[in-house]
Amino acid sequence: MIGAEGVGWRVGGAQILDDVSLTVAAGELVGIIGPNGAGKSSLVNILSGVTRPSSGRVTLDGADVSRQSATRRARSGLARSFQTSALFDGLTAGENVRLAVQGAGGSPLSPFRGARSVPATRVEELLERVTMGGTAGTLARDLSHGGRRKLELAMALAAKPRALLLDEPMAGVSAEDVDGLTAIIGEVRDSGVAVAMVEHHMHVVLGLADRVAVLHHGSLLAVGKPDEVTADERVQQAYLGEAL
Amino acid sequence: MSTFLLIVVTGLGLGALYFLAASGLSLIYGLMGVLNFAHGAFMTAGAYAAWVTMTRLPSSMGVGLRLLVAVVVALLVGAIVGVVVEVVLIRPLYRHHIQQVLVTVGLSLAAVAAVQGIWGADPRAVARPEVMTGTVGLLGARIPVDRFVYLAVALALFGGLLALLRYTRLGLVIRAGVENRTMVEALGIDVQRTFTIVFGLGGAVAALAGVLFSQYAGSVSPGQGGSLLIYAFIVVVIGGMGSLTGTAVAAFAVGLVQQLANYYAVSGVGDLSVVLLLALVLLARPSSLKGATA
Amino acid sequence: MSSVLVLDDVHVRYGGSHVLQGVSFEVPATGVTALLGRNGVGKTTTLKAVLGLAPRTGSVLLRERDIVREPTHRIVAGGIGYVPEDREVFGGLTVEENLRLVGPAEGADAAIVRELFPDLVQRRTQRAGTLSGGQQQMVALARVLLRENDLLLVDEPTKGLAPKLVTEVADVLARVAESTPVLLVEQNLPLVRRIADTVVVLDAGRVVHRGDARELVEDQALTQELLGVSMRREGAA
Amino acid sequence: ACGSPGEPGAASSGDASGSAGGSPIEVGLVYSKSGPLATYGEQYRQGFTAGLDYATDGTGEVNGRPVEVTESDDAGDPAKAVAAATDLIGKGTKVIAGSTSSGVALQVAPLAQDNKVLFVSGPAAVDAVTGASKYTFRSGRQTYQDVATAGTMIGDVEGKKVTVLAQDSAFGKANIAAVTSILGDQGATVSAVEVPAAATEFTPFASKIKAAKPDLLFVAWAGTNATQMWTTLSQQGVFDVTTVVTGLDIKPTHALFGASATKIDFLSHFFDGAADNEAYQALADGMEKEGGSVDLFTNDGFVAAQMIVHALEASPDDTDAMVGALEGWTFTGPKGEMEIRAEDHALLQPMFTASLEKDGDALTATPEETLDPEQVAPPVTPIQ
Amino acid sequence: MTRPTPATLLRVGLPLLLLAVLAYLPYVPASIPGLLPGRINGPGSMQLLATCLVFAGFALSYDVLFGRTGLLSFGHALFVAAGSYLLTVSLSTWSLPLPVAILAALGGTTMLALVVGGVALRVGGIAFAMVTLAFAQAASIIVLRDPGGVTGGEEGKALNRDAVPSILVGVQNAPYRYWLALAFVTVAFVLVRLLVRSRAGHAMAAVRENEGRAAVLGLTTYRVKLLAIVVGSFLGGLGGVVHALVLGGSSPSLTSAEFTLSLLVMVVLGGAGSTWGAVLGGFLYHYADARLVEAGGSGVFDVLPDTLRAVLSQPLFILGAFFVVVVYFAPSGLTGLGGRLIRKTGAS
Ligand SMILES: Nc1ncnc2c1ncn2[C@@H]1O[C@H](COP(=O)(O)OP(=O)(O)OP(=O)(O)O)[C@@H](O)[C@H]1O
Ligand SMILES: Nc1ncnc2c1ncn2[C@@H]1O[C@H](COP(=O)(O)OP(=O)(O)OP(=O)(O)O)[C@@H](O)[C@H]1O
Ligand SMILES: [Mg+2]
Ligand SMILES: [Mg+2]
Repeated sequence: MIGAEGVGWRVGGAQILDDVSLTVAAGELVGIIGPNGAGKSSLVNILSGVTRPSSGRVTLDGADVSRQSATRRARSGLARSFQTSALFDGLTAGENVRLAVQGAGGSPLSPFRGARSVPATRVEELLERVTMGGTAGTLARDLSHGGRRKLELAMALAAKPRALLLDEPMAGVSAEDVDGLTAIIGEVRDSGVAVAMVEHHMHVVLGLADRVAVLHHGSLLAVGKPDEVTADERVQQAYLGEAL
Repeated sequence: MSTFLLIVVTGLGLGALYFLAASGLSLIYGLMGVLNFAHGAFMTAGAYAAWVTMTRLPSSMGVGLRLLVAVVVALLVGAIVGVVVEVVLIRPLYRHHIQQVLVTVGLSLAAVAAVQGIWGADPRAVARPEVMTGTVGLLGARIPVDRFVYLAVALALFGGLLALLRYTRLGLVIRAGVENRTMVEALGIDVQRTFTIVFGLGGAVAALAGVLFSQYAGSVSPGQGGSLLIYAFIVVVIGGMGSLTGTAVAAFAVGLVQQLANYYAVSGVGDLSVVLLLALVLLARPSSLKGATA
Repeated sequence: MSSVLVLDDVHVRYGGSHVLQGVSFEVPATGVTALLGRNGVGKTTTLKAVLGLAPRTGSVLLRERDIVREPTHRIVAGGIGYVPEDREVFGGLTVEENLRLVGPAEGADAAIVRELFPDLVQRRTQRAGTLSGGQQQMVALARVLLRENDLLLVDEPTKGLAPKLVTEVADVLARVAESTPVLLVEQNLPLVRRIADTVVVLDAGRVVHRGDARELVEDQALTQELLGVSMRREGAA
Repeated sequence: ACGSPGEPGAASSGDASGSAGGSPIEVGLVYSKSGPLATYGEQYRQGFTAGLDYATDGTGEVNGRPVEVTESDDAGDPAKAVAAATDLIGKGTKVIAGSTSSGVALQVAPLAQDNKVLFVSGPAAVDAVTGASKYTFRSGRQTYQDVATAGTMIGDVEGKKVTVLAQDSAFGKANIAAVTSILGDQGATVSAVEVPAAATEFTPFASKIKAAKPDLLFVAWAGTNATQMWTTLSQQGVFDVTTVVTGLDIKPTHALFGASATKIDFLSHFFDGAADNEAYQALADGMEKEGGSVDLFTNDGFVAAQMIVHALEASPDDTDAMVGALEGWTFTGPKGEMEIRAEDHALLQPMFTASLEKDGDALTATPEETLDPEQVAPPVTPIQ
Repeated sequence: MTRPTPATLLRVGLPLLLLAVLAYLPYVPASIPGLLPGRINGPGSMQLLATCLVFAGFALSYDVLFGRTGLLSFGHALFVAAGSYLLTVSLSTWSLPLPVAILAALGGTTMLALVVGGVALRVGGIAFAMVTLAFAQAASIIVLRDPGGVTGGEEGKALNRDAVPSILVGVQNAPYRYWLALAFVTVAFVLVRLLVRSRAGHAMAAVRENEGRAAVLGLTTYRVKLLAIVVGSFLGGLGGVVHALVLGGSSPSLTSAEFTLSLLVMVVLGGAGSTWGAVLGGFLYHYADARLVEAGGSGVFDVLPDTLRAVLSQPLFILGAFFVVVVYFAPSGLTGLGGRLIRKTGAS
């Protein structure tokens, strides 16, 4: 569904990513883990089109989309969330979601279609799905940190994407909500979406992922079933330590 | 050959004036992210302060001496105006960049009108010492001496400002404060005072530019600062928004292009050519303009 | 046992919303005090209220001195170190410049930083904005460790850190707490159990529980009630 | 001019101006009280007051009815002038004077024509006001007369090289066109150096002029950067190679010529000491009363008042009668003998040449020659 | 269809009521001394109100860029001037009939917006502002140079009276020009309202808030911004056309940097990103500009010391200072302030 083929990225003389190949199939969830600075977000950026790789290609449905803009890719069904929430701060949570729906649907810029052609029920439903029901009228900038994370996820889901890239969706989410969000992401995967998720909460990754990819210094250290990967000594050494 | 030399030297002199006008602007923009539309008013304030000082001083004093005193007074006035504007108008709006720009817009409108109300719309002649009006013969060209003065002042200013930013803690604090003022405070540093200093400095530099420009023009008028401001803006943009070195390079480039175009192309193409230069830079290297937002 | 920080009936209002509704608690002069609660209950706001970054009323005593009326920079200079929730490093400055802002990188504290975050030393000249999320978190931590403090306010320091680093950060905090009291906001209960001595739990802008850290974390019914979780599952990770 | 009931814009009742004897005659002055031309405007206004006093023998009345002058500020902005004129005309004013700036004159003139109102343009020099419409007159000189005056300064023009240094604007272009047509027709080779009005550096232009070595350099410049231009011309030695002519502006600007002041030959429309007759004396006395002194545009105000009083004497409210009275009228203004040419309402008037002389720190204008109206009369541009 | 709620009634009814009142003004012979010159339906007042309305429309058009999309453009004057000059020049120099001239003016302005916008949008933020300023400056230089004698240089260009319907000419016809201006504002108001509530309008808000994020959602930000510029410029150009008709000509002050700045002032004065704000800001700005000139000359300041009086009699000083005060104390503009007051009194 979505994949990287031999992707490399150099910036300012440093090789951030080196020959990374990873494909996520429809209905599959791949967890991407690795130490801080390993290049996980960079990979997500390249897959979503926010940055251009210096070598290799990105494919979507088998087609080479390396030269397509982030906008184009989003329109073809690729959604993502950001590690540090990137929201429309001056708009309400509801409007944020509505824009996300609109961006993915047809004629997103039409001056002839009312913004409310996105039904309010759909907006409310999406917010409720991330346990944010009733906040549709709150300005995004006034949400608490966790609220922002959840909104970020709702926006990614709003597009009814076929492929979803999540960059640390659980960071800062209170322990209470982690389970709920985990379940949502699982449902999304089960509905046939290809999901790649960067996450440091190991229990989330282990509970959800069909496969886990470990990035280390910009290269893939290991890819495989969760238990295989966690058993890998190199992974324990580089990443897990004695986890809390 | 002699004409070419003349055109080049006067072009450099013009560039020096542009740099003087733009450096204060670039300083404040680069460090505080405030595009100061009142910069023209600061220049006008400096020019009028100097003019008033020179007319008040006894004419028994030599013109040169009166000018020196006037420059000192203008620098003080510029610094005070800068500080007052920062403390009273800019500081309370520090979370709102656009509002800060807007306040300076309002200020620039009001200031020009105020000067016009007090001293009238007509230009007033300023006294100039012999040095500033004379010429020297160089390879057959009659080169006005004042251009060398502007060049010297511009170079000295450039060096001084660069050193301030590169080698002082003040420079560091300012750069951090521009990005995230709250966090700098949360690190225990008094940002406000730093910003006030920057504005005062910007005001003083603007006033200096104002005095020198009024010497150059031979008169002061309410709109004088504003007329120079457009060029200062263009120079700051071409120079990469807030980079001092870029500003210097751009200032001299704009001065030279304008002069050369005015002589070698059709008369009057020079001013348009500056706008053209901006468009060219923009089309060729748009990324260079996004520049120092940080 | 004396308290380094005492909050008494602190209120914070943002426009129409009353975010803190009379928060009172004390931070003992030693060890780690954990401030817990669900998303949006006002944990960050509490820290900001102490620092003067949020509009507050009530009384905040730092070493018996009321600081409610002081400007932020003076409060901080008076001995509080702050690691904000969103890292807030200066993206346009290099790593070194970020650290130099606080003071010269020398002395014993500098050694801790070097030992703890060797990566940063290596990336001295990189612009902090291009650091990875975890690397930025390290800069934010290192920034406060470079100076003597009476109290550290640390807001979710392990958010986005790799598991291995989480352990390391926990160790650092524990070590720091030996000499400097720490008020820590954290979602990671195992970590709280490991390093915190006391806990304060907030809900809807009020303190709903105060007590010993271990007692709370191990009382599954109580954590379930106050925080909506218990530690069984995390323990498995 | 009031509509039937229910028509938009109609007054409800009895608001229409009655023309009973003794009620005041309204005259509107739309001029620059503020804005860049405020000084010109003030001179004009003072001159007008003096002129009204003179023309009505101190009574301020025409045929027993007081003349009531309503002043409006246009701040030099045509839009404001149009608004002010509309307001005045709407209130029944039949005579409008003023227009310090050419832009204002050109936009108020059509308004006067549309509404059949007498319009006496003021200091605005643009040639196009002459012959603009049946209802438009002027009380000052026009560009053509300036240029023709300059032409007289090099004696026989035939075969001479003339260069015009002008602003790259309508004002400059008009001057270039005038020089080309007047002096070119007399056999001179005319070339032009056009400079952006906002130019800051004049060396390239001075170099070009010096290289061309013309017999006459005609400078048409109005603006705040004049001093810089004169300094540069002087520095580059332009005065050493040619005769430099320009128009003499108002007194406060004399200092702006800097060191070049005494080297320039001036043409002048009017200045303190340009002429001497009864009207001039009346103007000088009037100006003293107003706390000013005789200067360039005081004449235009004075003459405007003379013309308006003459028109009102013919009829206080029939504009066509006013026009009829003014067409072909000859009279004595502060400058001397004037004639309103019937065909196009050009104001034929004497012109002057002058020089500036240093008098301690100050500069005073000294008359050189007075030119007959015919010598500088513009060609007829009949009203369509 | 659902039954209209009181809120919608208020939202639709109030503007309609206001429109009706404004449309009826030319039949009101009463006078409001001090506020308007002479009676309300007198030519002076009508002309003043008409110009104020045109300015309200200008502000509306600029708000599409600034308030709605977050584009700080300093070149908007260019498009207003283009509309105005294209009309006067088509009528007099090219002798086109009025409808064709209007189409030419609007078409020309839109084309210009596409080109200028297309180039300037290669950069963002303050650089965008400066680039648009440079374009406007170039246009200003060109207009002042009077190429081929078509623009009339600094003297401006009077409207060819024979080419426009006689109902728009002449002082007594001021009410018709007033209605024309009112029609223009109404059209602009409705268009902007529709735009804002459309998907495109929402996308504009997204770009204003967080451009990078909008791109990843599948919104082509370049196109969104270009659309804003084109729509804003079209309305601005239309305003230019109406301005020329109402004032009987084009003047180069429309191309000046001051005019562009004043557009910004109007929008912020009323409240950026609010239709009513723009309308109010534009209207008040011109009203104050026009009336303060009168106040300065009328001697109301005579009691003050000389210097102060000289300063206060400058309309721009008062406007500038007032603007600073508004930005300072009511950052969301006069409408925002009004809203806040209403909420406050409602709450207490
Ligand atoms: N523009 C840049 N210039 C230099 N180095 C860069 C740049 N952008 C990213 N890097 C470096 O690339 C590496 C990978 O960054 P990335 O954000 O992908 O890490 P990550 O795996 O997501 O880490 P984390 O888990 O901490 O978020 C980091 O070491 C970072 O410093
Ligand atoms: N500037 C603000 N204006 C209005 N409301 C705000 C503002 N900042 C925070 N809030 C609200 O105050 C409440 C508390 O926010 P705070 O950030 O303190 O929560 P928190 O406990 O730190 O949550 P999290 O675990 O998600 O970080 C939230 O409901 C939030 O929406
Ligand atoms: Mg990352
Ligand atoms: Mg928080």
